[in-house]
Amino acid sequence: MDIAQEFPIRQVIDADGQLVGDRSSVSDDQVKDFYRWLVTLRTLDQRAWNLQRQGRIGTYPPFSGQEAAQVGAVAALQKDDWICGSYRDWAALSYAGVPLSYPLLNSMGHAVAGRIPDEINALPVQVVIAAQTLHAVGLAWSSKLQNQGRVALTFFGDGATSQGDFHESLNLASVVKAPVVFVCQNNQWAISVPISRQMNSQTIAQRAVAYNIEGIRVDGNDILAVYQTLKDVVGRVREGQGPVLIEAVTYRLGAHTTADDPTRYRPSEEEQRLRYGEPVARLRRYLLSSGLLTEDENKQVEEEAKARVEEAVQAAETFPKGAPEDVFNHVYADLTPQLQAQRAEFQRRMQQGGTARG
Amino acid sequence: MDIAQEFPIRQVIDADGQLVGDRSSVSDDQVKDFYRWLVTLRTLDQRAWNLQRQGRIGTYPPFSGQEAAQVGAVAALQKDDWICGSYRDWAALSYAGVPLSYPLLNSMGHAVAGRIPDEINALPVQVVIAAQTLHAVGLAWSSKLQNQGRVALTFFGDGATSQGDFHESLNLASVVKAPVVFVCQNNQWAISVPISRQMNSQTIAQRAVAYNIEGIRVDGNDILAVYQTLKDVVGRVREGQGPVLIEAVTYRLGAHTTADDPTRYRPSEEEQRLRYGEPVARLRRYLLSSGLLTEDENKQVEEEAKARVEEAVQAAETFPKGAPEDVFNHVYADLTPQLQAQRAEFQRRMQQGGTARG
Amino acid sequence: MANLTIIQAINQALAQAMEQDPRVMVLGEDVGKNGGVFRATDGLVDRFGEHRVVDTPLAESAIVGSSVGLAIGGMRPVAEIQFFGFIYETMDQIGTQASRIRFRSQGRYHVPLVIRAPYGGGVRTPEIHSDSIEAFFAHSPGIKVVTPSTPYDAKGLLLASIQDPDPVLFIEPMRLYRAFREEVPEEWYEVPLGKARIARGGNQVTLIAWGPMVPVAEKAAEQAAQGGVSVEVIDLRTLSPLDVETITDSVEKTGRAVVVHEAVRTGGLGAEVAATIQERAFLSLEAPVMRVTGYDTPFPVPSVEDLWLPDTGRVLAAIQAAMNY
Amino acid sequence: MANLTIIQAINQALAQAMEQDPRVMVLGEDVGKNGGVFRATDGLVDRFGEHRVVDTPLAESAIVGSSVGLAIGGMRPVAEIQFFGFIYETMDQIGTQASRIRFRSQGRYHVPLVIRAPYGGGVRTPEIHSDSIEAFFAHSPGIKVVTPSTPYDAKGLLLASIQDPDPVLFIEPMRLYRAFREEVPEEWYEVPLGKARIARGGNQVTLIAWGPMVPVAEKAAEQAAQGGVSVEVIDLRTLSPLDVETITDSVEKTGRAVVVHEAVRTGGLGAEVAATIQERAFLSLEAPVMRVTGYDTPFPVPSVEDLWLPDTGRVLAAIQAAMNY
Ligand SMILES: Cc1ncc(C[n+]2csc(CCOP(=O)(O)OP(=O)(O)O)c2C)c(N)n1
Ligand SMILES: Cc1ncc(C[n+]2csc(CCOP(=O)(O)OP(=O)(O)O)c2C)c(N)n1
Ligand SMILES: [Mg+2]
Ligand SMILES: [Mg+2]
Repeated sequence: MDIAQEFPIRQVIDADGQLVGDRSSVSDDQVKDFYRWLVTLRTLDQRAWNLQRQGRIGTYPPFSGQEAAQVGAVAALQKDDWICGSYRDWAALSYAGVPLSYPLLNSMGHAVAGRIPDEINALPVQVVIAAQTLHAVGLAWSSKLQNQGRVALTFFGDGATSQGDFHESLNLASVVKAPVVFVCQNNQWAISVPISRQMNSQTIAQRAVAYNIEGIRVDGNDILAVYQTLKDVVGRVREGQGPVLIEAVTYRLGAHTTADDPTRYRPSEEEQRLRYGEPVARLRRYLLSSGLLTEDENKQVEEEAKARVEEAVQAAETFPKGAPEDVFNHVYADLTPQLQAQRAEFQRRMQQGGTARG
Repeated sequence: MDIAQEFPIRQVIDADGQLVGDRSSVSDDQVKDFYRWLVTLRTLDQRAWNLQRQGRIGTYPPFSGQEAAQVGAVAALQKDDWICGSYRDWAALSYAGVPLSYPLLNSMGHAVAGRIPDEINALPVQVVIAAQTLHAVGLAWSSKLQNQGRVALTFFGDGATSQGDFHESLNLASVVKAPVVFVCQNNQWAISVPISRQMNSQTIAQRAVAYNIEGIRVDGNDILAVYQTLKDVVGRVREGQGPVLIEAVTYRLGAHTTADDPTRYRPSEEEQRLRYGEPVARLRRYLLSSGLLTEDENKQVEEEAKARVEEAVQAAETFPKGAPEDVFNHVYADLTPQLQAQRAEFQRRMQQGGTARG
Repeated sequence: MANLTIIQAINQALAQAMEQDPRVMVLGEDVGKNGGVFRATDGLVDRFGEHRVVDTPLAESAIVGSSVGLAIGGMRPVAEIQFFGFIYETMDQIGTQASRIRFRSQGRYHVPLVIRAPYGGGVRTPEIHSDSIEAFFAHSPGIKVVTPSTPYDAKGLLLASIQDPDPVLFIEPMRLYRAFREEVPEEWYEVPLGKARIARGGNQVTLIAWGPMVPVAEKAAEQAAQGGVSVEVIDLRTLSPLDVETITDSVEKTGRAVVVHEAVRTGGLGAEVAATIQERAFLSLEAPVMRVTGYDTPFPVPSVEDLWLPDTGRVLAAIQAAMNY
Repeated sequence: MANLTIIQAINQALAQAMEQDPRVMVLGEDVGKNGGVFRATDGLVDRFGEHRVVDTPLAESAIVGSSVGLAIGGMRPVAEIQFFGFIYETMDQIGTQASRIRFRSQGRYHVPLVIRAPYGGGVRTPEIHSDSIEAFFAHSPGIKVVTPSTPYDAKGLLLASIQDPDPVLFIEPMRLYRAFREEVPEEWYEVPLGKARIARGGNQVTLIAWGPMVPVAEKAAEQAAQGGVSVEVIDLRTLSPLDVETITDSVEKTGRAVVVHEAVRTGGLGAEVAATIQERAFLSLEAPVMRVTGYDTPFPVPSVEDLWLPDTGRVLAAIQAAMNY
């Protein structure tokens, strides 16, 4: 079997910003809207990095380089579809409607960041690698059982494909024909482990063969390719064809998190080389060269992005701290006698100013 | 991709006992020796079933139908290769040299059944589905690291392929190029769950594609196909080509265990139909029709088998009971203070005749 | 009212829950046509169809993990783990997922999931099948742990567990499945979670047990009574959250306590019960809280298990030790 | 002798073990070029090569499960689980496999495997990363559980763990990794498993702690001393098997005990310690054994963790309560 031939990488706009595929199903306005989102999210991500460096937020996992994969996929969903992502998928959640302040609040250690606003059907970001893929199967299955017509889309990394839960998810989804779209953001690294060490296979898409489901490779830095592919796939999945595995080939432009130092393990040559085709620059090249956007308009987009991000920073930094005793309130629907007693003791301590740590 | 074409079922002797492939690498003596083993093991298995029905042993998991897959695979190994199987793989262990009394002792609840005799490199039978596949990867890897030239062969069922550990095994083995041979005995049932409900794929062999390793389907009821295929594979694995996944297509002729009642969930029509090609009858047909065995010789084989099995039953039934306090002795290399105290208390109880349960 | 065994009471509870609420579904290995290896789900697939009674692939993490999604998505899954010893495979999906979704999402989502599993010894199972590891889950916030010891409680506790908005681990004493029968009302009733049951009144020693050890405790109490010692037997029923009040009240009255469990001694739930009693009823205690438990070894092979498991003799010895302290 | 942090002491121990014994290998996620996310394995791949310092795929069950095979096959694997909270993924391979191979094979095989993992709070990690679930493993026969609180012990206990013929779970207090330095001998030495350390002498209250809570306990003891109360601090070092003798001896002397741990209270190892003390030293006890622990909730978000974790104030309050009982 010729894997490269079975699983070609779908592309609409190449790294140089040249249109190399069909984008007829995406309007100019939609493309420009995507661009505004990508610029905004990139701005947010870089700002978050700096805030961490200034000690204003805690550990932060940047998504720079992966905006197209996340936004393009979510754009293909309907409002009440489910999104189950991981710690790096704040671009997806933001595009879905979660306030831009949430990723910051998350890194500031605010519990509220786990409370996705009610109108958005997304799970809180997942820390345990691949665990969310099973939740997506269950959500999709529940939609099928209740005839809700909802699809569940789950994001996960290349590293996540090594986990047992990933395998169990795909197999179960295939068996019960759950309407799940599995979107792997193959950013080529799992912290310091390159994909070549994560697996001995050329692609992630080929894993679909094991489960007799469709597997597709798409250029994850090309938002039009991602969006169009997903649009088609989500439609078919919704109609009942069963789960699909998408491999969005992308690149983690920076560190794994603000606590990571990639110079320890990966050549900066690679970073330089792969940076060129990254999603924001690529789309900008396309828009400018095709005349859909002028340099002036671009400036404006960037200004607007900065302003939106500034608002988000403000919102996060002025966000009221949750009451510490909230920690007791969401363990069960009702406080157990133990938790009741413990909360009372805790509150007494707080009242006595018992906040000092020794 | 045409799965049936990519993964044809290899066969040497068909269900009717006709030679349909090449058996040039197997001598007549070897074929007859295989036959003697298959008959002996089948006799043992049926005897065990009856012993359980008579209340002389506890729960027993019959391997009838799977003798060819187990014996053929083990026959392809060298003496110091590793074998890591599950509860149903006593045919494999017996052929490897474990006394025929051990499967009986196991079902009689004797701890000794876990102590594989020193000269055989096999792990005790595994109860937790798919757990042994990871041990095989580690054993094979350790052989590679120590340049021992040993291969590890692991048996598991069709149901086991759904487990996360199965996936993690194949991926890790492929990445570190561990000399493992993964042998799935696809007996088409996992207790009451048919393979069609276990997975939505036509074959188990195709899962190899996910890991970029070789996947082979073989008729698991055809000992010559199994043996010749494994002989070739084990050789290549030993030389360093990396792991291989074998799907031995077979059939569980009887119940899952003596505690199971297959009439609850599978049509007896299926049992009837698939019984015809079972390994012992098939090989007998071949041997008789090709003149390698006369009816008289066959009788003698059967008599010898009965005698060997009778010896095994005797051995098991006269096997001395282990000292109950042995339960404390193999938890750690040395008794912890806790275990020392507990063993002493236990021994006091035993001395006081404290065996009655209330 | 019918005279039912525990397994029948469970089967009836499942059927009633599915009848009453279309969101309730059953999933697990062999729960469909086979009706479960112990027949807990016998007949359900015929009544409720393959979409609500689902034979899953052989993958416990998937059973629990997908159930988390099913529950969030509006279903009320009742997942079966074929034997409690295989729940190790699901520790992540239980410990970091099912039990933390409410917390992680600050109440936006919750997981009304019941995980059923047979447990305990006395049935001559192969290795692992008889493990008692309830202590892991009692140490895991966000999940409740429930275990019946009678047919009446089996039905009532299971219905309460299915109604509960949070994940409940419902472990069933294998050896009691068919050990005896009891009158069980046909109609729906719930035995509230979090409340222990005084299985027998007494005033000199408090005996605390659950699941498979309750009959052993009762028998020991019976024999102690013949020897003139009055023993109160508490069947915990819910292991998490513990009914500390019932335990404490009893020990304040009796002044002596013995905890009995099958699980290995070190770190078993008996330790928590003992620690709690000495915290709450220190001044009432005439003797240390005694523990009668499995030994600190893996569950042994069938030829040894009867000797390894706590029995009335060992419980009586502990009662005596407490009396003579 | 060099002045080392805990993380440096661990790194040195690993290097020495690998130098001395070619069977010792290190495997886990990011342990190679990256040297581990906390740098415990820094430099090892350069010295010992990619075959002995192995970046595995992202699959914890595979890390432990293949290590079981490696160990049986003659290697001495030291596996790293990146954070203790991810060990849930390996509960089956630890609980039913690594820890039972000796038992299952009746001594034919054994598993000399060390599983290292950073644990505990105070470092503002995301969810799950700070979990303290040592109690699960202390309740699992066949594996030992070890945790250092000082650089000297870190090296000596790790070397002893690597030498041990049985599986050892070696959990490392994240927040102490670089908290302070101590003289650590260059040469090989072992701190024996199963022996607690009297971190500070005293005769009115026994304070029992381990890992990250040892400095908190010491500080509380210091402050109590200023208030005129003499506190003995025991650093357990090995959590399984427990050094019951050292604990009992101390409490028989002091008559009061307080256990401190980060793990959630219910079913934590503190329960076992308390249960054991009241069994062994009942008549010496002037007050119930007190527990100062994490609350019965999941480990909270960073903005709350300092308030949630036991601190000197809470420990002091317990000491006072024990004194005033
Ligand atoms: C079960 C589990 N193991 C380990 C970790 C620690 N960890 C966090 S991110 C990460 C790498 C993930 O790589 P990948 O799946 O490719 O996602 P990416 O970070 O590249 O988005 C690891 C090992 C974890 N969070 N969960
Ligand atoms: C982890 C785990 N889950 C469940 C079981 C209970 N169980 C024992 S055998 C079996 C079916 C196994 O099917 P398969 O892998 O096809 O092997 P076979 O029995 O057909 O040889 C199940 C579910 C188990 N032993 N281990
Ligand atoms: Mg990645
Ligand atoms: Mg099978």
